[in-house]
Amino acid sequence: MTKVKSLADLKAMREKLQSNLDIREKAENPESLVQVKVAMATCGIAAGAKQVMEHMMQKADELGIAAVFTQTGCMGYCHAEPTLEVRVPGKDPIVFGHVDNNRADEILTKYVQQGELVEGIIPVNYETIDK
Amino acid sequence: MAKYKMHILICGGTGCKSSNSLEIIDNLHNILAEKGLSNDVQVIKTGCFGFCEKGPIVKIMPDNTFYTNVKPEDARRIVEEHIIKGRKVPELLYTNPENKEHVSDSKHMDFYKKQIRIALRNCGFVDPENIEESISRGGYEGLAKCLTEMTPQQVIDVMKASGLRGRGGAGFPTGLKWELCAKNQADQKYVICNADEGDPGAFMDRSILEGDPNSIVEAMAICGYAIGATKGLVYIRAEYPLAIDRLKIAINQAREYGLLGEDILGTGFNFDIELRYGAGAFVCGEETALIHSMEGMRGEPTLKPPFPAVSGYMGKPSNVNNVETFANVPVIITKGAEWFSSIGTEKSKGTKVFALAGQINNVGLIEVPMGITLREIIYEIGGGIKDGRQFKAVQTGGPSGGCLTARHLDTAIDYDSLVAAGSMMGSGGMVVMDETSCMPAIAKFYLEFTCEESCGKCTPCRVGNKRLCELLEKITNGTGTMDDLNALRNLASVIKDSALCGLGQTSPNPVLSTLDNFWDEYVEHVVDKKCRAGVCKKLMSYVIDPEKCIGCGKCAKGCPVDTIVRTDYIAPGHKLASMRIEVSKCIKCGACMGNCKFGAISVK
Amino acid sequence: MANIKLSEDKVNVIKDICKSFGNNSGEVINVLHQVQGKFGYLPAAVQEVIAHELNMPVAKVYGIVSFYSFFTMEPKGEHPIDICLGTACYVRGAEKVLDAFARALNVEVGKCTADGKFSLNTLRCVGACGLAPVAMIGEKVYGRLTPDMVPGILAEYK
Amino acid sequence: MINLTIDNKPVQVPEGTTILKAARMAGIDIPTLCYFELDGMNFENKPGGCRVCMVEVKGRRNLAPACATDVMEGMEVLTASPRALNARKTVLELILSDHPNDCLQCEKSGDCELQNLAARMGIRNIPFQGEQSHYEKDTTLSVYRDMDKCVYCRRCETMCNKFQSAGALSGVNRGFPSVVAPAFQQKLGDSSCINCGQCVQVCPVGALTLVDNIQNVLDAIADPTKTVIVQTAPAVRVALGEEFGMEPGQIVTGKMAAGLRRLGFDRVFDTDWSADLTIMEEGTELLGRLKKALAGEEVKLPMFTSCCPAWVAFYEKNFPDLLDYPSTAKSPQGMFGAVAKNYMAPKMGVKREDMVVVSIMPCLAKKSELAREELSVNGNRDVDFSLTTRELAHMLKQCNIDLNQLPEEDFDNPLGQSTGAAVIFGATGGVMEAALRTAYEVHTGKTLPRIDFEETRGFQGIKEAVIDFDGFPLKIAVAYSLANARKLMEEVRNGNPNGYHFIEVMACPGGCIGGAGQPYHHGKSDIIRRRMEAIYREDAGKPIRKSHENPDIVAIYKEYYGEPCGHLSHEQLHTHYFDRSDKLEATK
Repeated sequence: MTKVKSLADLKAMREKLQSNLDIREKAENPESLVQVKVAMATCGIAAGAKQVMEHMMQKADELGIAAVFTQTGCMGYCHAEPTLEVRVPGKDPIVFGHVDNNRADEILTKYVQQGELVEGIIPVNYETIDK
Repeated sequence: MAKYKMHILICGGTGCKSSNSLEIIDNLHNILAEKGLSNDVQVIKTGCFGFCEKGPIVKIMPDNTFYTNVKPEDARRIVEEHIIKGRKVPELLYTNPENKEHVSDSKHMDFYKKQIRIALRNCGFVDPENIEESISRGGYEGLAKCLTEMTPQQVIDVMKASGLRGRGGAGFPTGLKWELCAKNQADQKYVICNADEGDPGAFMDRSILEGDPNSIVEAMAICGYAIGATKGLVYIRAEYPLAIDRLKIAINQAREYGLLGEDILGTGFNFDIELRYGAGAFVCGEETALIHSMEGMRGEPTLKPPFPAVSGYMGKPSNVNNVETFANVPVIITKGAEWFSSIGTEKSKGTKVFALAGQINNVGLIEVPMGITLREIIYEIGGGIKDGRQFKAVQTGGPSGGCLTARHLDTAIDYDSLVAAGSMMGSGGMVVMDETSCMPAIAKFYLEFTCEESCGKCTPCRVGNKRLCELLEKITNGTGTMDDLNALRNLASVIKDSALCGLGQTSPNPVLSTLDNFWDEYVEHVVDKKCRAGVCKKLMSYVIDPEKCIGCGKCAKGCPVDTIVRTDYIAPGHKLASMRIEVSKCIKCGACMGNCKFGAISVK
Repeated sequence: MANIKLSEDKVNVIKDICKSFGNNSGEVINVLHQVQGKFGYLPAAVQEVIAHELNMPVAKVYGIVSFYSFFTMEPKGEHPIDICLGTACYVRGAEKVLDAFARALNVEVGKCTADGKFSLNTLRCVGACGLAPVAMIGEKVYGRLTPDMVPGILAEYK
Repeated sequence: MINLTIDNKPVQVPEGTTILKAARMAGIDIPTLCYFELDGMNFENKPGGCRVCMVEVKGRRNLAPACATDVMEGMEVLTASPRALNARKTVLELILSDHPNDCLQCEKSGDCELQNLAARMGIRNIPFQGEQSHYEKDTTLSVYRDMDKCVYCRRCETMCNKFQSAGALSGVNRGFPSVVAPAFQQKLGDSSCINCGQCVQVCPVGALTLVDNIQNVLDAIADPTKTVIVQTAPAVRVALGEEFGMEPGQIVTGKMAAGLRRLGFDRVFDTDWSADLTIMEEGTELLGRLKKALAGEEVKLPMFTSCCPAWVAFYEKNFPDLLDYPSTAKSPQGMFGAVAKNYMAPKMGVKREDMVVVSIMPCLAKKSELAREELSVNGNRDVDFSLTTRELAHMLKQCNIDLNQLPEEDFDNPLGQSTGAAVIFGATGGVMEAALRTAYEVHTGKTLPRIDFEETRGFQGIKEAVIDFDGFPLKIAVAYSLANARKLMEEVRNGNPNGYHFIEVMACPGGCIGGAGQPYHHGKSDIIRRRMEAIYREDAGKPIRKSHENPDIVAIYKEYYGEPCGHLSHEQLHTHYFDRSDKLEATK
């Protein structure tokens, strides 16, 4: 790994990483660029997030959806664990709560493939400090 | 297959359901079918929006229109006007209480600003095990800015100007703390991160470490630069294995990227971080106790002065901040003190993360600006009280805090107002209670915790809290007297006044605040021998209403002590004789009540 | 003074752990963590070896072990059951769940069942307050518990 | 200088003074309980835990502990405001609520700091009822533990670890069940305890007390078949008077002898006599080792003194690899016992089994020392019972004997006559000085130019000096407190880089004068200082001040032992040491 040597280096790195994300988002075929973030803090894992994520990755494979799955930290919705956020390019990200295997399947087959919302949506109710 | 063009989202949270949100859904379905739009518009029930006061809530996507107080009969207008004609229904729009203007787009509605995520800015956004995701969101730019553009004193000045105060509880100004440590010359200094979150019912720090460990690594390095330390130590609960793993990964990745270790960012600044493990002692949240524990001793607090800034870990100047405090640091550097201090109240700047728990609908982790009211948190973020019950109290500050009542709901929350109200900010536990919570029993719960966690070093905490606990035991089992209530108050005040450390001095707060705010309930326990919440077993009995009992005998079968017998009374309309509980043998487990399908058993 | 009777393998494991911390008495808490991680608990003989290796009084080691609730001198059951009694769990009825476990296993809190299968303990907040009340059996977390779920859960382990 | 007011009285004190000390300078006595300091003797216990000394400082949110709060310019302190008094009283009531209510039977009654505090604060009832701590009673041959009475002041723990580095005691558990105990709450006798008894000396209450042997001695005296003889250690005579209201530092040698006689002892002898004997043996041993060393022979140096039984127990437990270094000479108590039962008994026509030897010691460790196997013959101990200074005082009082009213009497002979060199055994550095006086003259054949070795005197924890032995530079060190001794032992283990030849070690503060069997000094270090002054006063007043000039010593060598370190003295006056360290013994 090359070390970051200066502030300029760091900023360049940030821009490059961000543009990678942009390319993903602006790509032609939205289904191949679906991003799923699974809340994997203790709470989420205890509620089964890991197992749901594995199941969902497998299901996405079966359905031919080349989604990118990442783990992330606590989203704050402890009452609705396991929770995950689905970002379909061109649309606002949506957070789903109480996701079990069935709901994970639904999210992929209905929401991702057909744009149909499924139950379990958690309205995001906070502001971020991003520009 | 249907490809919907529009979605109507309807809140299916408890609050909205109770105000007929399900009926709205039915109506919408019917009207859409009637108009032949069922394949174009999807109606979907969602989780709670948190804004139950204005429920039911209906949101139209993709234009983000947000309707409040929607009634079932409004369904037709929403479909006919908004869906078909594309015209918003003004009467249903949210009205800004300040300028009375309608706000149509939920992105501009101020209740969405109830929460601002600063400390939690990356939690739920980044993969905590991948430093690149942090960097892509501006991670380590604060550190880079400090190292390349600022002197240590300038860093301290920014921290001072930001008004950030310690988030661990007491609220000491962070910039000032750094400055005190920076002033002391020594061959070695330490930056210590207190991640020994021990407050039962609080998990803010754990969430930050699990969700965004890089911000802590970055902040500690910034602190090291500011105070002149090259070593950082994180004192973390061994009970947090996931947080430990992720922090270790972050530290290793930061080293690989040259953001930690020798010659950081090519500036010649060295800083590295090691972990030390807590072993289950709440008192180790106190900084002197924490330091002793890190040194391999019993975690007993010592008197201050000397402060850690003068003589801390291994006798060297040390700066101790907690996780959430550190999490604020990098953004303060990148966005500036002015930005940060524009949020919050005059004396408490920025935001506070709370672990919202208890009898509330939306249990979760929230981050709110200082100055928000309890009402806003409970009813506009927390989704109100569970099962539509009545709010009774909210406990903040954990075992060091107090119970506040409905009277405090509109208090603007900051360090000083909470202390004035008899509680404290604490590390951020916020437990909401309804009428099923008994306040003397809650006070006893906290005192039992303090007794178990007291280090035992000083008399007021070691013996005093034990005696407080015993007095509360007397009161909750019905043998207390009015004299006991007076003794309770005097003893609690003496402990507060004379205990050695912060834990001891604040340990009577749950007692004092409940005595102040729920005096009647204490008196009921000692004079009337009644527990209105039905919590104190000795003060209640289960009774079977012979008129309602059909004599099925299920209660008797499930009774662990065989104390339910059949009487010879057959109520009119019933075929079997009713059952009766022999009070003397009853252990009040409540199993019978759970087994009765006819509502014949109640608590008296 | 007591002579320590412990198998050579075990003594060597402890010695290696101590050595990995430079036999530094300031690292005793880290050493205890690792040793407990290996053996599950810290019986007296183990503490004697640690004291000897770190060159510190065994009374001090015991003073530390008895201070921190994470350290235990009691062996745990095959399936250690920990009931969270953090505030969030408490106000959502954790005590009743605890009673239900104690009754179902006929065991006191802090003790092991006669067959060594289960031990019942309480702890303060596992940080899964959203799932309150919560219990842990081994590594597995059970959330949103009610007393009537207890027999079913125990049946999984019988 | 800092200006402040205490109870509205202006006070000026140096910076760094605590409120407690500033108040005492101003004549205001704030009560304390856990706080304990031996000024200049390297002992401080200031956990700030008991909260008895809480005072109100204007402008502060909480009360402040006077013992641990430094004065500040302009401070206004109220030591007896209603708030401070209420807190102090409540704290005291809390302590008493977890303390047995058995003052009448308690060994500490009358000398208990808690009892005094309760009396002073006018405690008439205890408003708090609740659980009380219960622990099994535990005893060694020296120390009795009743931890139900512990107030968790931690003095014993500090003493055991910081001062003695014995490491037998630690704070264990937390919260209400906190207590000071050995590892695993095992018996003290199974721990690394060395029975120095300093925990007893500093315990403010009756949690740690001595093992009382008064009745054993009264029974022996009452038994007509027994001949009971008594020996009294050097440090006893400068402290016993305190128990009878005399000023500290009063020398009561003659009155003590008279008192012992009144108690019915058949012979009243003096351990000082056997201290002179010890010097002969130990001094000779030292010279022997030095001679061998000078001749290039392999020999263990430095030589350590071996008079202090706590010290002996300490190196047996902690330095089993260095057992060859200490002198093999028995302690004066041990030598006296050997002489009494081997030489004196036949001389008096008494069978060994019918002679009972009692020692009066400033020490608790002596009670354990006398049970060492090497100090008995066929199960019959050389010394049967050891009483402390405090026990002797109690015994006298029980028998209606007031020391003040007694005439001065002499010891019996021949085991009663002693020199100035013997009496200084009672103070740190004394054994060294006594040995130097004799060794110098024996070695050089010249008379000492000066008798007083100032370099071995005083309260410094470790004293070092080079003594000119007629051209040979003798390197010596003197230490009290076993933590100091540990430092020296570790040096020796590392090859003795300072080249010491001879090291004296005493366990207790200031030596035996600060022993655990002495009257409780309650942290008033001035008492120990005055005892030391008395010791040197007694020495200076003696006609003979060198052990080898004691005519009775000269006589017994002529008559019985032949020569120092000769065959018979090796048999009777020397001992050997055992490895009593913890063993790591793995099973397969």
